[in-house]
Amino acid sequence: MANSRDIIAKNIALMLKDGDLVNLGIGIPTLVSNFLPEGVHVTLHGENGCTGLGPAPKPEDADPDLCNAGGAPAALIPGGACFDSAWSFAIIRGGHLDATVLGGMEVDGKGNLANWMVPGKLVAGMGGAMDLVAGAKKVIVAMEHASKNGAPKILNKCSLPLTGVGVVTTIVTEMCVIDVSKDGLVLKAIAPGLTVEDVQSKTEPKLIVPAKVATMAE
Amino acid sequence: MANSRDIIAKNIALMLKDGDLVNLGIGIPTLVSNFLPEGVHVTLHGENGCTGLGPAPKPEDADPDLCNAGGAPAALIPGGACFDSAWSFAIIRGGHLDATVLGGMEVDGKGNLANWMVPGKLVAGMGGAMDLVAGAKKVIVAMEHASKNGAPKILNKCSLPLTGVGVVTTIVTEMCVIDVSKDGLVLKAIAPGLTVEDVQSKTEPKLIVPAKVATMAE
Amino acid sequence: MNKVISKEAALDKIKDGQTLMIGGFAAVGTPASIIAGIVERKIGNLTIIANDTGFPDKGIGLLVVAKLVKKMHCSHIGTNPETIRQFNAGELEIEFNPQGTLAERMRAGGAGIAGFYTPTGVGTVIADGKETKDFNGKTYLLETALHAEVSIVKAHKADKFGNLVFRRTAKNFNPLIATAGDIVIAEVEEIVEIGDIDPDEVMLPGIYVDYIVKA
Amino acid sequence: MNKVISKEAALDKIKDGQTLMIGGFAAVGTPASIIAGIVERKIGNLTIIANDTGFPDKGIGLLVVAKLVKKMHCSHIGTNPETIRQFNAGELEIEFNPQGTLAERMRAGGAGIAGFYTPTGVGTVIADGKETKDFNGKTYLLETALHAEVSIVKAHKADKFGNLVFRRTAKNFNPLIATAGDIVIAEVEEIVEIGDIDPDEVMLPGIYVDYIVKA
Repeated sequence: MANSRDIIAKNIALMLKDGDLVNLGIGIPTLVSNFLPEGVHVTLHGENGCTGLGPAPKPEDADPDLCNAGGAPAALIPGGACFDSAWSFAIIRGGHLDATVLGGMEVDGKGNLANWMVPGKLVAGMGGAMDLVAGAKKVIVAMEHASKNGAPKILNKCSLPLTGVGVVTTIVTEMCVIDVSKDGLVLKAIAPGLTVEDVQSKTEPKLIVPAKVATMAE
Repeated sequence: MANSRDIIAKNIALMLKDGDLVNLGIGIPTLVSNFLPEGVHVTLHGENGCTGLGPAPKPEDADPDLCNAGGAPAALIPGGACFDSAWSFAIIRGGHLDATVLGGMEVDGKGNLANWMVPGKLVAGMGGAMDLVAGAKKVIVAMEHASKNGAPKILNKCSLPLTGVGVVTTIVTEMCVIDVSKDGLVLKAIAPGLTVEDVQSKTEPKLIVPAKVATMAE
Repeated sequence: MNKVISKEAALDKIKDGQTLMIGGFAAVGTPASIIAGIVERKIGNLTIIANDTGFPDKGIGLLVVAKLVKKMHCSHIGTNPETIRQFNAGELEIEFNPQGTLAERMRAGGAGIAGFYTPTGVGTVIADGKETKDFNGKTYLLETALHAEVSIVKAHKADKFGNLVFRRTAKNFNPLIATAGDIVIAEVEEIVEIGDIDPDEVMLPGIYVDYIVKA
Repeated sequence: MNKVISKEAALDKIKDGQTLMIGGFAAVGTPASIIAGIVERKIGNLTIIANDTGFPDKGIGLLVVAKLVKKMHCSHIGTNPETIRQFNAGELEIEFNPQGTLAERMRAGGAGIAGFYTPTGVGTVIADGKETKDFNGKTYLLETALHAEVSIVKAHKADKFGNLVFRRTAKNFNPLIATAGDIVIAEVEEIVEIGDIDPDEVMLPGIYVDYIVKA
């Protein structure tokens, strides 16, 4: 059986459409490009200034002038383009990204996202995350459903400083796929073998459960 | 003796410094580049998107993709550069132009300029003029001192719709050179053979006349 | 991915009554084939956002002469006597914008910037009805973003993904309007394969371009 | 015109206590020679405006490790544990900016735009103390322009007039900061004669650049 990270990435990959422009964050989001169905070509955007990111180069092929948004050596596919940071964020802020996929520490029932700061602890800075969630047409949060100690990460109200207010479109965990609607969180799909109750028990807000809930891809 | 237009252009040319970035408007301002002293190299900016404008090309050398801000065929000197219109006006608005030289219909004692519209008559539009006067470090107005019927064009208060408020640095006519100060208009130089009274008689606001008034170049 | 379509297919995207952004400065860098097609098809009642109206026989001026334009947002009409005539006769509505403000409003529209403060036009008729705000003792004018339903761009070269290369001052407003239209059509002189344009040579990323038409 | 000077002459332009903008993203496109020179000369008490602080042994991180930085305006420090340590210990002041907001504030500084309305950061701590305004029913945050006393740019190639060409993602913040500094120093890998760079190849017009240094 595939691991949680791959399951999350695969189910997100299935949401993308041929021709989409997508920004993938560090971690689980990066894995999404491994699971794109045949015939679905997405263009990957690097917020440090490029479109057309491809698979990472071999160390000996690395170009010192080309990195991804994580600072790692990167490569461009044919048709790639480079531009300055103002232009890169004009793409993001201007609504030209079909989707951004990023990690989450907390998401709540209003679609608020916290993923950039734990006061007194992790102070890496928000980088491009606030722009991405404010600008992308779809904001897909890829994260494990609960924290290591089992506490819900999908909450009634985020407790950490927010990255964006009401920005999340979809949450994908190893347990389920949730869409954020104006009425609350709608359970769209659950992992094979799990029940709605399994998911609800690890989720703080009461989920809206439609008549038909799909089964996640394995 | 040189004609009025050449005298105006020559005296403006003498105000420019080696290395200056300058935008020259249509008409008399265009002539300024003919009178630059030896050793004074200025870079000419075309607001439609270039730096390094050179002398106009021969008709057979004209490039259909290259025009000046008047829409006429243009050429670039070595070291020229092209850019989009937002970038071009970022140069202007951002204070990177050392000087803009443009024509005037009316200038007043507060440094207000009117040169884009005569209500009910000339409605060509302001083009880049409002940006140029708002952004350039020096705004030099090149114009004949009085209108064709002898009426002053340097007024107590402009009557036409303004291009900019308090923007004019210097006025150069065939009669004199005037600097705009916070106290009013200061007579810096007069044409050979003219008296201060000659100039004042064709100028509505009372000129501030320093102890030493220079003689304009012929 | 191949975004190349015929001129006729591109014209099908442009409808009566739409708001169009069109590139060009004094007819340099203007999509001449598409404009000719609009005239031929008499697609009218248009609102055009562009720097100028070119000349009566060249550039955007052809649309004005054919009376297809209801309203212009532009900075200058001095090169086209027919535009001046229609404006003075009340046949054509015009909103004049300082050229740099117009360019910045287009860029803002494409960049998700709702408004910006510019020193241009403070104290002039351009400021009428607009908010002002002081920053460090200087007054600035609030200007807002512009968008279009269709942006029609002229470029020198495109690959089939839509990465564009412009030449000289034919660049002008083209890269800006390409970011601010719901649909973006690029008319280009030369079409090359994907990969034939180096990533550093690209002046407008192909992600903005929906359709490519050979000029 | 020849703007090429020695590294030492360029370092003479940078003074203790100044506000510097420095290009680069995770040390890609960062002016390494000038940074090494600042460390060597111990030019300190600096306010740095840049995307990030690179790594402890690479990029802007070297200035942090050498304790030459008083305040950072940046978007991210996660790649440099020493920056995090100094920040947590109260030795280094940091103003975090969303990356796109930072880039746009630099551009605004160079473009004469005093402020702009962005959707980024609305409702977050970034909005604390800042004005908001609604446009078409959506709330935007007012962000203001940034300037520097000295901007230090890294480019691939320059002609002696200062026209610059960048490579790949080493472009990043470099063209932006070059517009927003009172003095602009460009560190470049290759210096060519005026005329050797085609006007359409230029990515930053030389009019912005005051001094050129060979990397």
